[in-house]
Amino acid sequence: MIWQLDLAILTLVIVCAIAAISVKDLLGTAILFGAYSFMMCLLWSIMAAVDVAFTEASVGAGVSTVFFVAAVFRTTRRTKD
Amino acid sequence: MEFFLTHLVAKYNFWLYIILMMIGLYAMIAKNNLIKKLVGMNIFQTAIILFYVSIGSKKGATIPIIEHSGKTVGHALDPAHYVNPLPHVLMLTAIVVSVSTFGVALALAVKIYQRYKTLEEDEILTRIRES
Amino acid sequence: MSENYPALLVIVPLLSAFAIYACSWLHKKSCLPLAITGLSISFLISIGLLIKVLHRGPFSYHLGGWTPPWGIAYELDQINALVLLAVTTVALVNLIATGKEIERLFADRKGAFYALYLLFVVGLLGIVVTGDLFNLYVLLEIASITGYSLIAMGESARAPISSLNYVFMGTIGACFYLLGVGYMYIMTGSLNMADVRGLLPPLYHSSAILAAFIFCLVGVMIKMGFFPLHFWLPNAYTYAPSPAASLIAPLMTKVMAYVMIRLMVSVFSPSFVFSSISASRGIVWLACLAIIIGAVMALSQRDIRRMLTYIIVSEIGYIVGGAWLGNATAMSGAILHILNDALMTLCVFLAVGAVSRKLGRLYIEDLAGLFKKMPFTMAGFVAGGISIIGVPPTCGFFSKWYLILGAIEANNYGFVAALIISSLINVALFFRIIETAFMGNPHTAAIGHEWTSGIQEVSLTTLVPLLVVTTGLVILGIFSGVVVTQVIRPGLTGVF
Amino acid sequence: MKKLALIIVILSGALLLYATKDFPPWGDPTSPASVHVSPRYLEKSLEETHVPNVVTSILADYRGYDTMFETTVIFCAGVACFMLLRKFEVEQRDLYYRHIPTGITIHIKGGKEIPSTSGEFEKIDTIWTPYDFIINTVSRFLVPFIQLFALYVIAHGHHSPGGGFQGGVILGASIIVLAIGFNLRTAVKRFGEKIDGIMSALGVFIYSGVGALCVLLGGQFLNYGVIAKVLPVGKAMARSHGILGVEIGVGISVMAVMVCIYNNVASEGKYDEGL
Repeated sequence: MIWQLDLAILTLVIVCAIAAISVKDLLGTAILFGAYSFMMCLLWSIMAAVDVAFTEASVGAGVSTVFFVAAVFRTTRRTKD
Repeated sequence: MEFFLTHLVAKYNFWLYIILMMIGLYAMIAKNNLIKKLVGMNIFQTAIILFYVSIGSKKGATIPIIEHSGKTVGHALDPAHYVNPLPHVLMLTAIVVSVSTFGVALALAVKIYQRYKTLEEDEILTRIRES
Repeated sequence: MSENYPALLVIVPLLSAFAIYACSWLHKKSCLPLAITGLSISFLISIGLLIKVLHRGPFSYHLGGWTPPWGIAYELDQINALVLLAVTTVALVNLIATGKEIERLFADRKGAFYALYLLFVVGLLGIVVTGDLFNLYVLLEIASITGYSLIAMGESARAPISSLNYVFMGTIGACFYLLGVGYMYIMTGSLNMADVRGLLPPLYHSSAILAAFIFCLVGVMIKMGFFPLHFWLPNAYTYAPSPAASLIAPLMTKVMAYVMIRLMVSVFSPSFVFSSISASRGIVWLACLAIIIGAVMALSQRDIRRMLTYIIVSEIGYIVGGAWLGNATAMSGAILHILNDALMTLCVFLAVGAVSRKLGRLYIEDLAGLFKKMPFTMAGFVAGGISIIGVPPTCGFFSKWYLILGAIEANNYGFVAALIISSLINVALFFRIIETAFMGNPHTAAIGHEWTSGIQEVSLTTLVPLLVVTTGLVILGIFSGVVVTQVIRPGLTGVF
Repeated sequence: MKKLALIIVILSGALLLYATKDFPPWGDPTSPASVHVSPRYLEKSLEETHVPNVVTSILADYRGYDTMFETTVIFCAGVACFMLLRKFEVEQRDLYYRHIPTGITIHIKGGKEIPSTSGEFEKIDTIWTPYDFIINTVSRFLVPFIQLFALYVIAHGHHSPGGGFQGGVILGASIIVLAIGFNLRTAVKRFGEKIDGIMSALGVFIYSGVGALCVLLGGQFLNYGVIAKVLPVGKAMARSHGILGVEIGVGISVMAVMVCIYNNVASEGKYDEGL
């Protein structure tokens, strides 16, 4: 494991998580949430959990982001917080 | 201080999952928008998955796919060379569960929006009180 | 075949759920018969299992042929065989009673409704019978996801929002449980309940195991609506469609209460639960608070179904309090109360569902004069009410009796007082309703429904199951001594 | 509310930190989790199931019962989305058509339709019209490759990361790509709602059916070893085939459910126009 890479990804995960819940546009939340999932997937592949990483890449970063965007499209992008 | 540092470094993955989990929990309690709460819920779930995956890791071990030539394993297999596969299996299930919950919750959010034309919790509550 | 009963118990309704959903696209009429067949087979198997357990004693079933802790095992003992029987009975009776209502409310999506109904039952059966901590989590999520969607189908505009709140609370609960299991796994390396029980004693002093226990407990308590964490429950159960309400309200909270007892008894040992944690007295006090506050909140409601949901909060207080008093009498009272409460809640919810089908909404004043119009339905409702109050021939009395005996044995007079106070409040509650229904004049009711002269009962398919449940209340009451001495006590040997 | 949330969060964080104290250090090969149950899987998986990917063999065999319910959870989500959102009654509203040869858009008020037999007109979405030649062509070319990759992931799950679940999601994604690149109607025409519903039930039915087959052959539920009685292979190889069977079931079910959730959420259950 390369610890510099690990540290960078750990930081990015936390940044993405905070950004996803604080950005004031739900479409932005959707994309940041996808990025968060993808960072998580990288973290797991570093920890040698390849199957989990594969699933997270296809489900968390892929399909659930699509569902999310579809739901935002059908509801609203507006959010107060 | 020395002790604290070694403690911190040895278990930093366990600390990270706590931070993520608390971010998720905070979003679920404090946010007003239903979709934001949903994102918080998902972060909460992923944090637990991260915790489980951290349980499974071993220093200096490789992915849990066994090297083999043809049908038999040539040498006696040392479990310490491979990471613990059981938490991975459990977390595959947990990821699936979280995406199912996410799908159902999004469907509910769409249904709520059809009725109230908003996703803010306080606005929905005022609308309920008015009717 | 009979050695495969534990698996078939869960698999038969599961397979019929899939068949029903496929059928809903091909041949809609066969949905209800399929559902009833699946649940009936499951009901018969649960009777068979109870008999087998009484004859042979506890046994386990290894799924996939792998011995635990490597594979998943089903553990059957006297107590969970009894709870399984209660779950299948309630599900079957409710399906027969509300089948027509489901066909009417969800004509275009009844296949989906029946499939979710059966999957909910599958989830609960699996939760009760499983011997694996993680398997319990997966089944818990099945029961929850189906529960969320069944609740959200209510006619009221508030159904989806209360269901979404339930999603948030339910997910936090399930995640806490999962986290607790993770803590146990990191400390012991096993997921099988019996194996974990064997590995835990040297670790009882460690903070991680304490945290694991707290997280599992909090997670389960959120799911069962125990007092400070109950605020999702009244809304969710009030706005659910009536066929789903009379399924979910009797079963979900009771099964979660059983899970709590199982965690206390067969994962952690009672010596750890009751002595290492001095909090057990605190939880009993919290349960007293739950009983009183539930009863008082119930008294302040006008909507009858909402009132009943607060009664559920109070009944959960009985069960939790009984389980944490820490002696065998109170524990058997709590387990007996799980069964009784499932039956009583089913009885009152069925009656209320039948009435609200006629009237639309259901406030107390709407019941005026209903005895003249729907005598049998109201008789069922009154019987359920009497049992909730705890009047002797009905079963509610006996479980309260054991709870009070256990509380006296544990020298906890506060709990005795709480039980008596809540019974008195329930008397006030139900006699107010009975008085309105008996004395009032049906024409003064301030709703749009116009009564014509004569008796207007609901259809026989609803009425017969309701009367069966009503007689069941009395029969269970008469035989509760037998149930406790022959079934529950042998199941608790070696625990206390 | 925010202050209360902060207090709750800090309290539970402190409890979690307190519990971390007794954990074995991260990555410790002698921690209980690494020495108690899991070594047996690593040592025996190849011998007992002929599956080198230990995650797959645990997922579908040792703990196959969990995975069956995992697939059931997915199925529940699909059925729940269908039940919550699907609207069968068609409401009258304005329609938009494009005249293909000239590219002129026609707006028809009052819900009258142009019969689909006249090949010159094409129905387009009201809110958003995703008509782009490049996107259409690229997504059409992508679909077969995505599906091929998905089939590889399902079939090769024994030897590499992957398996029924991931493959099923990718298969579902190929249909969703079609729905996004063209429009929802095209995707629904290719992969209809009825087929989708039946397939989602069929997949889980295959899984539990394989398990029930084992009961009929005299073993415990999901004990694939007894399949050796009907297939001309050894016991370990029979387990491997059983795993392949259930993975195919998982793939079918997951694909159908992903498409079902997407269609219902994106079109609010009307199945006419989506994202």
